[in-house]
Amino acid sequence: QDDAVTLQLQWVTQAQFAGYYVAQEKGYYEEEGLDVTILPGGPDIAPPQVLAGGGADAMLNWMPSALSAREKGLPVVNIAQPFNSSGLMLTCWKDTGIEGPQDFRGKTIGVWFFGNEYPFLSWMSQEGIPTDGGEEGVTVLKQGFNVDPLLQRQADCISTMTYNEYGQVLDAGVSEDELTTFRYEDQGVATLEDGIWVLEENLEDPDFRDKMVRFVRASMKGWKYAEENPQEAAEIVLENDETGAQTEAHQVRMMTEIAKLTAGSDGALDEADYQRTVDTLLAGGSDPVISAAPEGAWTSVITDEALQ
Amino acid sequence: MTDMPLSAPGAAIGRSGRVALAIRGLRHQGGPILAVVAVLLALWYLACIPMNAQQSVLLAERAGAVVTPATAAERRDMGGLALTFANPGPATSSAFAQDRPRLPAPHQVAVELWNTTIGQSITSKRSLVWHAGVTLAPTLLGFLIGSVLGTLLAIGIVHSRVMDLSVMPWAIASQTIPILAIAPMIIVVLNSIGIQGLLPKAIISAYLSFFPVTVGMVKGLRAPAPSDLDLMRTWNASGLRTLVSLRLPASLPYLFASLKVAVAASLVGAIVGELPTGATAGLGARLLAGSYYGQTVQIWSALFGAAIVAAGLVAVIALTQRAVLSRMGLTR
Amino acid sequence: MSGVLILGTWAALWGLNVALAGWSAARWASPILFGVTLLILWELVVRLFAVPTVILPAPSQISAAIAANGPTLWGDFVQTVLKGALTGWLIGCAAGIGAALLVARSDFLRRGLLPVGNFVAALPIVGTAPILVMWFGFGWESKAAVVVLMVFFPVLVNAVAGLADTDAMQRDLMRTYGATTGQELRYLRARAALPFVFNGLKIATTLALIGAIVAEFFGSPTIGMGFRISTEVGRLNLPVVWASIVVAAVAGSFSYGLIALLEKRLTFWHPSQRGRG
Amino acid sequence: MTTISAQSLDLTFHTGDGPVQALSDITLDVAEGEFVSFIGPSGCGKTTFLRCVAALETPTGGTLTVKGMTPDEARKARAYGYVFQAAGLYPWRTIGKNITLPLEIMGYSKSERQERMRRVLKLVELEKFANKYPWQLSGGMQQRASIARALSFDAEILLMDEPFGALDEIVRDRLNEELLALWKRTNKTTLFVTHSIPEAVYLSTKIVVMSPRPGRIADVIDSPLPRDRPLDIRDTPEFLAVAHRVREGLREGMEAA
Amino acid sequence: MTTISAQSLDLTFHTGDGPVQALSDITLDVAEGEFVSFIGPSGCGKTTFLRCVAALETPTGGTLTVKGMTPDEARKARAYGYVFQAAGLYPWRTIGKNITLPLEIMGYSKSERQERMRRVLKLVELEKFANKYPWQLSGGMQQRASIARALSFDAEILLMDEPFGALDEIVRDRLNEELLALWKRTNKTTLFVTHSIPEAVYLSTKIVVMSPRPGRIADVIDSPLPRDRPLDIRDTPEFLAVAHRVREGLREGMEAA
Ligand SMILES: Nc1ncnc2c1ncn2[C@@H]1O[C@H](COP(=O)(O)OP(=O)(O)OP(=O)(O)O)[C@@H](O)[C@H]1O
Ligand SMILES: Nc1ncnc2c1ncn2[C@@H]1O[C@H](COP(=O)(O)OP(=O)(O)OP(=O)(O)O)[C@@H](O)[C@H]1O
Ligand SMILES: Cc1ncc(C[n+]2csc(CCO)c2C)c(N)n1
Ligand SMILES: [Mg+2]
Ligand SMILES: [Mg+2]
Repeated sequence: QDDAVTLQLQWVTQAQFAGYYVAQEKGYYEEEGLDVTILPGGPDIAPPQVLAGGGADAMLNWMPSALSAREKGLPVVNIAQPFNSSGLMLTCWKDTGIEGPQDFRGKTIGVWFFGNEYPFLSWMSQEGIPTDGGEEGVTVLKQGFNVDPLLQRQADCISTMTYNEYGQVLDAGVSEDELTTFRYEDQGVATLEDGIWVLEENLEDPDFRDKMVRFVRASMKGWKYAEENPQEAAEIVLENDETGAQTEAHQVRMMTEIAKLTAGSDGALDEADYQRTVDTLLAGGSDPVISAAPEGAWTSVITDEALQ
Repeated sequence: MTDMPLSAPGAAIGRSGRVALAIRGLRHQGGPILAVVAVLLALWYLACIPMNAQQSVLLAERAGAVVTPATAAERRDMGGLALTFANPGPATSSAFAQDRPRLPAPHQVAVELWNTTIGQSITSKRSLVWHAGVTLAPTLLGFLIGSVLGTLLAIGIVHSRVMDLSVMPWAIASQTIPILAIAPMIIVVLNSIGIQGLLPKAIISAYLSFFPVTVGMVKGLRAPAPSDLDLMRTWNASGLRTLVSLRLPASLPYLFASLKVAVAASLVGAIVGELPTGATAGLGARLLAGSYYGQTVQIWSALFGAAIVAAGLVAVIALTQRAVLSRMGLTR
Repeated sequence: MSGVLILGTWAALWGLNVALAGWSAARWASPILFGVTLLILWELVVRLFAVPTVILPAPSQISAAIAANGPTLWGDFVQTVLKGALTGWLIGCAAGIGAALLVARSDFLRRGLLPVGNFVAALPIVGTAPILVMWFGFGWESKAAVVVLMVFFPVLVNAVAGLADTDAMQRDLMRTYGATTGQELRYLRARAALPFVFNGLKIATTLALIGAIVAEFFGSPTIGMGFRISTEVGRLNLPVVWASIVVAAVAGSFSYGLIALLEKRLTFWHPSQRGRG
Repeated sequence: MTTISAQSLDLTFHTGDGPVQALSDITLDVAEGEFVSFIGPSGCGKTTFLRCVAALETPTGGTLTVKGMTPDEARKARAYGYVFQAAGLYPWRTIGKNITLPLEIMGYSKSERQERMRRVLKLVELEKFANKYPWQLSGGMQQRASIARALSFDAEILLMDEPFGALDEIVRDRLNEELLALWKRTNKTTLFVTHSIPEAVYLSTKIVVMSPRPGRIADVIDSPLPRDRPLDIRDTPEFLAVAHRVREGLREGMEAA
Repeated sequence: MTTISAQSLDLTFHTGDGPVQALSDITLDVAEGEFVSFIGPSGCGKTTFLRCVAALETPTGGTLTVKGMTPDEARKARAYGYVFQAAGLYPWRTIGKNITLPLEIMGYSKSERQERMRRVLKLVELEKFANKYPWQLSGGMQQRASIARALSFDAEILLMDEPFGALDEIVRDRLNEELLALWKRTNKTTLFVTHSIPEAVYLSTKIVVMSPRPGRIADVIDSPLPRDRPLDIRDTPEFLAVAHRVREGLREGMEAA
């Protein structure tokens, strides 16, 4: 019987994915009889594409991106949601005078694209702010991989994750009171992040379902362990980072912040969170991410069984 | 060492003669390089001051110094040079020691290079040498595939009018496709047929390196003078013969110029290929990680590491060129 | 079965092409026919093997995307090709040729500058692009800078090889005229170098496009071919991605063709050009 | 037996600057074993005619057959040994290697190649230069090497385009004698371009005098001299008479043009 | 007045295959306005000597001065017009443009360039070929173009390396006459390499006979012929006597080697 599972991450090896690495290192997958391969992501990797190409059995993805892929004809289904709140935020220089979303008009804002622009676009269209520049709208920059645009003052605000880029801004010597931050959570436009997604057709196969049940169970065990042991989890992540570029301090802090996003989630998707995400996306007026409420985009069969 | 066989006296002279020659060559070459490098370093240090002025002044402000203009928002629209003149003290004092400089000072890069090469065991993930090794494998394989393929294509194009007319335009078109855009697709497609690891990266690197070779070799293979070709015709030499005995030797200057470009392109290809394979290790991964965390010094040292590898590869080709051409009596 | 169909189509069309080669219009008909062959095969492969669109869209889908996104693609083209690539190409080629001339004029510079130049120019784009975006901003200027760095080396290497490729008698002749270094350069070396320089320029055209597009991956405004490609890949809008790639390929082939035409006019005397229609 | 037969051959080059007629109405038969010299002012089409015979140029009119075949078929049968007007040695091969190249192409064995190479180098007095590169030789030495190369294999037809132009009188006399001996021994059909009237008369059984623009045949002289020709035959009245006729032919051709 | 003075000149080439001594102990004085011919077997160092004078080769021993300067200074003063053994035309320039090239380098005005180009092309009978490219010309025509190029500007010293080797007797005679007339008119010091004894005797005020391996001077003959030399001077006893002495010198040199 085939017990191999390949998981495609959506970014490079870091504490954002600690649960999976911990499950791997602590032998939780092995206990479930699984042979798991974790594929790191990167700026150039679209996890849905890898999934479609058969390069992975499961992927991690932000829900807006996955739902949009679903509408594009790639039937992906959420089988588990270890993150129950969003870490996405905008970080602005206080001295630009930005105090609320309406102050974004006429400003330059860095946004991640590659399928990660949807939350921002929905938010702006809910605020009624055009995103094509000019006095009344915001000028959008496709943000690279780091916080330089803010530090170099090429942008007034940039996208940051609570657990990563925000810390980098602080590390660069900026104090918190020089900054204004807008968490998507606080603005009521939060969308779900880092869910586990698989191809719909695979779910029809009972063997595959069984494999995923074991996978989710083990992964959640990993997550809970990581939440409780941030120091050790960070070390495990570091061991798995082949670039040798990460620092321990950074990963420990990231783990601590990540733990806040996974806290309280047992892996099962909360339907209310799902609905809020869909509503936010549908509210996106002129530039809709999805045009209609998706059907069958998530299932609880895996988590139901895994959590028994 | 003691029971080393006695070598003929002539051989010994030959060897020391060669060493002497090499040393002379170095001295010959060394002076100008050192002079140029010295000038560049001086310019580099100078450039650090205005380049890093924003940050220097900001740091001074945070440390409590009085700076002009007083707010970062006002300073933002000023050029680095203007800011340097407005705040000469802060700008110069901390230009060369920042954590995230826009332009790191040469010694910062050197120190980082030292720490990540000599300062690490080469099997460590923090060793640049290890990463260079990871990148070198697909580079060399890709270069091999690329130059063989490029040469074969050129041979086909020179010998077949159909290929000349139909393949060349599409070879050109293939190069205008941004590799970074299709690299992930190549990886995904290869992955789905079970090919992973070295080969996908080597293919990307071959994709970038075959073209300079094709372009150069098409020209080179057509370079023999008409009279030289006529001679072959009077002997009724076969196409293959003419290729081996005339076209290939005559194309060597073009070949080597192309190979130098191609090997550099191969390295770039291998580095690019690392990104869509998860950028787990290699110089590309280092570069990416550096830029992801805004570690300018780390980027620069990885960049220099890559350039050193490229320069080394180009130098190997230049040496081969010299050896081959002098063996063929073509150095005058 | 489908494999046979594909191979059969290939063989038939290639045969037609071979038959055409003798024909006078083959110069333009042949590449088109070859291209059509590729497209038909591509469409066949995608349809017969039901390749998912998110992996590889069919040519028919791509052309539909081109038709539907005309203004967007044109805007991207202006931003990336006309502003980024062209500016960078001009500056980079001028710098490469200029450096080669300097190097050819002075032995000191040749020995000092060439290795350093080679070194600097061998910096991989993946590393330079983020730095240049940091220095020159998110606009096309940083893309032009990336292109400059990318095209410099091939042009330099080829120009230096070309400037050295004169035969002994041609040089001796200049010496007997007591020609200055500058005159020797102008009347002999520069001319003899052209076939090589054109090699460099040809490679530079394709590199310029790649450079300008790829640099946009590392930060850009919300316009440009690289921006489009990376964004739409993320959105799994593969037909639009390929539409952009098609624009890039057409633009690249066109500029390459222009250079080749110029080459033919300026190096008609070189054996590789002589006697070819 | 006719080896080479040209019937009203025409050849016009098309240049950017208008057409240039290089050969016009050339009719000529060369029998097997003949030694034919071509003489005529610079630019009259001698080289062009030889190139047509060797299938390096395609006539624009008339017919040309070589041993009953088209020139191209004859070329494929490796009928030709050609000495070009310029030495045309490959700069990346030593003199010795340049000479063994056609032998290699024609599939001679290694030892045979070496032996032939030594022999022909000796013939042109370049034994000591087998390992030198072409550019290390003087102009005349290069030309001799290229003659050696054409003589190294057994072509049925020898085409020689001013082979001795760059040689001094003494070496030239010697090579003339050698060539004559070789020709008598092997009976190769030889087409030979020269600017020297005595040389043409001394060597040939037939002398073709050409006149320029467009290249035409002004006179064809069948030599009355015997096949055995010591060098001092050049002082005999028969010899001088032939030489005189050639000179006259040349002069007339020039004036007509 | 001595224009060129060589004192025990030596030149050894170092080849991968061991040293080759090309010139050995050459001592020679050439007065201003002299016409000196060099004659000697192929490979004896004639070209090498001319190259030394033109500062294209550096002697490994002895001294060489040109108009009291080093050869290199003289070269920079544009003292030389050099016709190489091979034509050496630039393929990217038409014949006309090849000829105006040295004029352009030396800063002649445009109209002057055109006028001189026409004049020298006429001299070598290539008026009609000004707009052709080198590869569109026959070997002899290329050689004539290169002669025209060297004559187009007013070099004080003419160096000619077998300029007439590829030309037929008639053109050659005419060019000999022209060259002699030019020399008389301009009184240019001329060094001239040839393989033709009559040519050497006809043209020169001084004939240098060289012998090979290593290149030495076998004989230096000061011509007793007057400066005015109609073509038929070649049948006078004085002429034949000089020619005989040259031939003897050559033969002895060859035997000694
Ligand atoms: N670059 C070189 N390297 C090595 N040897 C050379 C070089 N040039 C000439 N030689 C040698 O020097 C000798 C003299 O050559 P040179 O060209 O001066 O002869 P030459 O008298 O002009 O002969 P020819 O009449 O055949 O032109 C020859 O033996 C030749 O092999
Ligand atoms: N490739 C070419 N293109 C155009 N014209 C040419 C070409 N080759 C030769 N010609 C012309 O053809 C004519 C005959 O040339 P050819 O080389 O046969 O003369 P030749 O008798 O060998 O002269 P020479 O004694 O000077 O070598 C010349 O007028 C020449 O300009
Ligand atoms: C090109 C590119 N840009 C942004 C993201 C979004 N993203 C998903 S996870 C993550 C890590 C944050 O520390 C980020 C930035 C992406 N996947 N690819
Ligand atoms: Mg000829
Ligand atoms: Mg010579």
